[in-house]
Amino acid sequence: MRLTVPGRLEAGLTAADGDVVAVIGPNGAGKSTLVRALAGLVQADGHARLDGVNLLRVPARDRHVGLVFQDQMLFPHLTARDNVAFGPRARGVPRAEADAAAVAWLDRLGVAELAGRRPRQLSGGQAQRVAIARALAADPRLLLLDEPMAGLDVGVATSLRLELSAHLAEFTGVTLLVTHDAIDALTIASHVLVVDEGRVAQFGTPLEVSQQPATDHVARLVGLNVLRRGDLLRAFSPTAVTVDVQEPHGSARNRWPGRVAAVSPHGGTLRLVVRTTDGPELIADVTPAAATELGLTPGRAVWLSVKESSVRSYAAAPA
Amino acid sequence: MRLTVPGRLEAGLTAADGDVVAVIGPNGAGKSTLVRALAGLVQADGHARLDGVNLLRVPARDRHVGLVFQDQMLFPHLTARDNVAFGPRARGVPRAEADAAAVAWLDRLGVAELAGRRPRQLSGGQAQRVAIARALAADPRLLLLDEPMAGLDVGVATSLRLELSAHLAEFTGVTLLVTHDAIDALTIASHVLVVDEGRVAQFGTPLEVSQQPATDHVARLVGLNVLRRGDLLRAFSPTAVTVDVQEPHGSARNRWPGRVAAVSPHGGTLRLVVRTTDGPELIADVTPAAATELGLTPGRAVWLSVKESSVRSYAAAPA
Amino acid sequence: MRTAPDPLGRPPALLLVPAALATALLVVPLAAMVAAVDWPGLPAQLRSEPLRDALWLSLTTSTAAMLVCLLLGLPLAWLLARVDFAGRGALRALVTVPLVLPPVVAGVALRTAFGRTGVLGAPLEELTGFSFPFTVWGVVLAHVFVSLPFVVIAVEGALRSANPEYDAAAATLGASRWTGFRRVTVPLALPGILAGMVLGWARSLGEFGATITFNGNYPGRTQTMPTLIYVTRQADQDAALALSLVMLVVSVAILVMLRDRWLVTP
Amino acid sequence: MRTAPDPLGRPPALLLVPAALATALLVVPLAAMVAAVDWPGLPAQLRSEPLRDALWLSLTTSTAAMLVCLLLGLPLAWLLARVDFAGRGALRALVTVPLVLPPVVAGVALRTAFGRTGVLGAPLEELTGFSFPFTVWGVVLAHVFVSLPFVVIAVEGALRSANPEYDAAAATLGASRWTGFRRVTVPLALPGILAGMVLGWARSLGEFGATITFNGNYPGRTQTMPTLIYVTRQADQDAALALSLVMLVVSVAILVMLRDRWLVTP
Repeated sequence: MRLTVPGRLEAGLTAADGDVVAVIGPNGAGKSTLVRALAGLVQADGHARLDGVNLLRVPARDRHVGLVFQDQMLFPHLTARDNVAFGPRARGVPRAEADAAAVAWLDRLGVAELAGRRPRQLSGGQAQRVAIARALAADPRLLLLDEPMAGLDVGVATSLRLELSAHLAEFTGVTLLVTHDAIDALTIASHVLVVDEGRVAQFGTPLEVSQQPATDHVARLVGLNVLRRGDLLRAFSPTAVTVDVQEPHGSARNRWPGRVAAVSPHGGTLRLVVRTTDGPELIADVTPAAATELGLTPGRAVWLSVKESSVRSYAAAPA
Repeated sequence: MRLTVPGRLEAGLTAADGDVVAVIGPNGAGKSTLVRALAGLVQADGHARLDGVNLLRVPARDRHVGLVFQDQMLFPHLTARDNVAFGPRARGVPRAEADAAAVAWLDRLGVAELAGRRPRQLSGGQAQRVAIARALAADPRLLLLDEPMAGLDVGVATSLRLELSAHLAEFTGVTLLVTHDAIDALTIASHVLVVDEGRVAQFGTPLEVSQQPATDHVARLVGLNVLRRGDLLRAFSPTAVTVDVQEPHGSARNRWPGRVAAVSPHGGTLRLVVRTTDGPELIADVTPAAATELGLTPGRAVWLSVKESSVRSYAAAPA
Repeated sequence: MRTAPDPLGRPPALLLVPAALATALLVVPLAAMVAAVDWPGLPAQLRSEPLRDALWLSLTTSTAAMLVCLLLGLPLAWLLARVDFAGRGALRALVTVPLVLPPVVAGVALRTAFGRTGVLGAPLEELTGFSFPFTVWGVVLAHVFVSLPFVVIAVEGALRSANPEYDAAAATLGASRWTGFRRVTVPLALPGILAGMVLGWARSLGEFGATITFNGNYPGRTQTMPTLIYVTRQADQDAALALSLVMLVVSVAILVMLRDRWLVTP
Repeated sequence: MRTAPDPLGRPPALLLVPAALATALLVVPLAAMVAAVDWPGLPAQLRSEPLRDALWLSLTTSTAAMLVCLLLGLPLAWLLARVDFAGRGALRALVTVPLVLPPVVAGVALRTAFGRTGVLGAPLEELTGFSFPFTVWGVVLAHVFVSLPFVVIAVEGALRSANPEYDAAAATLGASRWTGFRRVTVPLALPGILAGMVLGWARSLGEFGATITFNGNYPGRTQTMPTLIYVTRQADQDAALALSLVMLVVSVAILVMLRDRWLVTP
């Protein structure tokens, strides 16, 4: 699949039936554009072949692409059942049959008892379940989820994530899951597509992407420092960073002067965000004891260093 | 100070000149209501004594309270200078004098060269600096900042945080800083006010609040597990939690069965979110090696345990 | 909160005084009119044949005009609100011209088009023997011409304020544009569509200039309420007041129907 | 994107056909009117004294009415948009009654209030010797009564769409309500306020029913353009067409002025 939305996005990727591709990247990187182009709501050039048919030549209504919108977009004047039955009925399924199918889908998503409610009577998590049921009931071959967990409470998101993961495992088509949350990308997806500035920055398994992040954004998401040196990217963990208040004399060849920008608790340690004099912002984890001893408060001038043995180097992924 | 906004907020706190009070709490807890009540934009009962005057009896325009809005609310038809000069001019300062004062304030905030620009020509961080200058130029005795870092890029927020911390240290009045970010609360503030469901859940120094969080929300913010047992709260770090796939036979008396809800990288470790069978959601940090060995993927049934010696018990703060 | 003092301070007299004057200017004439009505004689006036004829004509022609406006105006409003095509701005401009056109000019325009010697009127009469002017159908035509732009603009606004993402959702679920229009777009915009229809009806009911210019003033055929009031205002003031009172009551009733859109403080 | 096929599919004929009919119904009469104008004779028509008198009267009275509407209407609109007081809904209802009231009824109401024997008109004449009906001032009064609700509703909408948080920001900076109104509220809503004034001006210019009912039809004093068109439509069709053309040109010019609010596709 390769598609271009002029001025906004250029992307290529391949996925097999059953794959769940997480799409991550900063705001405005083109994640939603990708989804909307595949759904047929935005014009795109190129080709997106699905079962031998080029989707991009087919109008939205005939694509058989299920789209779960970020804010659900459940029809507010229809009950949950009628929302889910909308897809089958639009394709000519008789009313009774469509209603039965809708209730069955609501049941699979665990919200059958809410069939008679209207969207405004549903909580965020319930509405998202109905929205997923509505997309699946239309029998899509490609399922697109646009930040399905956004705007939900943490607890609700967590249980929805669990269920979604189970449903996607059953789903036989290809799934694209847009998310801004590393947890989604790394726990649900079989592949991760990193989009940045309208291009694909990285495409690989969750493990590859989390261990060798190609962009700053992903590095932050998975909690690593990443620096570029020529064509190489060099990643190291914040726990591997040593913090000194004077220039260190040790063997560490990677050292940066800078100032503490922020301090926050991070598990049992304190996480420093240090703005280095030369440019990049680095994160370093120190023990509370060390922080007190060195007086590491915001504004403090420090030296960071990291041993070469703690740095993983890898080729920057071609865009 | 004690004030009540019927149906929305009930709060009491005391602060001395020079104090910076961070106000944290979940969305909808009443943080913004507190700020707006003090600024005079929402009616409130009670009293808020400042320099011996009860603010709540004075109309908004005479309170001498500076408010930095979440989305800045810079007057879009005025230049940055005219925005900052608005306060002095509204109080009758002659135009030339007000303009000079405005430029001086913009200079202190490091944006003097933008004096002639209109708000739409400013970046988020620049606009927020102008908004802070505008609030300070009106010579407030109480400064209210409503999520001043919200909506800014991480890098911009970090440098603004540094500067803001310096300016607040110079400011002689009382500052209330509403934030949803633990970093702000713990690095800038001298006191932290935790608001939950329209009431004060905790009031103390950043250290007290981060070590003995009284609410789940704060516990999550600082990365601790907190459980309530009668009148006691019991906090423990996620690193102190042991994860087993079978019921443990060790000495740990605190044990919970549950299922892994999510796994995410967290510094050098993996952070599990476990939904326990009995109810609370707990977080546990494990090494990547252990995670692989035990097969800790979402949905996996696990036992969590924590040694009593790792648990800090303290009295639940009275609301 | 309603009775609490305004947190931003008392409104200044510089604004309160003109606002009070404006209110007085709008309210006093209506109050004076209601006071001037000959209440004891009112029942007899209301039973008079000219009034009943004119009222019946006004109600039927306005209702017919409203239905035509819905039938033609809703699709046009939908086209303007939901379909992206070259010349959309020009089409909206054309549609809104009659909105600011003086009604008398509208009457003249209708006459040149549908009059007995008009561009369309002449062939129409030759073919069918039927012509619009000075008939009930002419009244309906004048009402439609004057009300249609109101209905289109109001309904377009209603359609625009319904999120087009719902249409997109319907399309991804396999709905054709017609299905989406019928099952999603119209139901979601229904309150606004109804309000637009009521507005159009009210506009028709009060229409005077285009109707009298196009159709003259024939009792029982083209004499609507406004025309009758105009004719009787000099000769029989009591009758004119009685007729005006009826129209005022209807206007207030319309406002009550539209109150959810205009009168409720958001 | 504009010329690309619509991603949701082609609009169905069931909607396109009525939309086309609606457009034709609105456009054909105007086109017919423009075509019927006696172009060679037009310059002479435009130089005729009655036309120049009526046009001048229409322009001056409409402009005067617009200024009065601004002076009285802006404070009232502000009150409705920005101040929370008991009875706000009722006040807005009162203000909007003349919006749906037939203009002829408005004329009758003005007559009972400001006529020579009216509630206010009689004492006014006794004290000053001045009375409104059948004078230029009567025309202005009729225009104001009919246009003021339009201006108030349009300006209130403009004020509402400007974020009231800016007023709150001004208050926290020490501004009184008057300062906030002058330096923040009005500048922010200025485009909408101007559009409301243009709308009110157009409404005044086309006003026929209330003016003729209240003021009759005296050339040079109360004979505005619509009245003149009405009077000449039978006797001198060419003159009526020439006059109508002038009004059509003015209407189109007004639309061009308002294009940013109505004609641009958002």
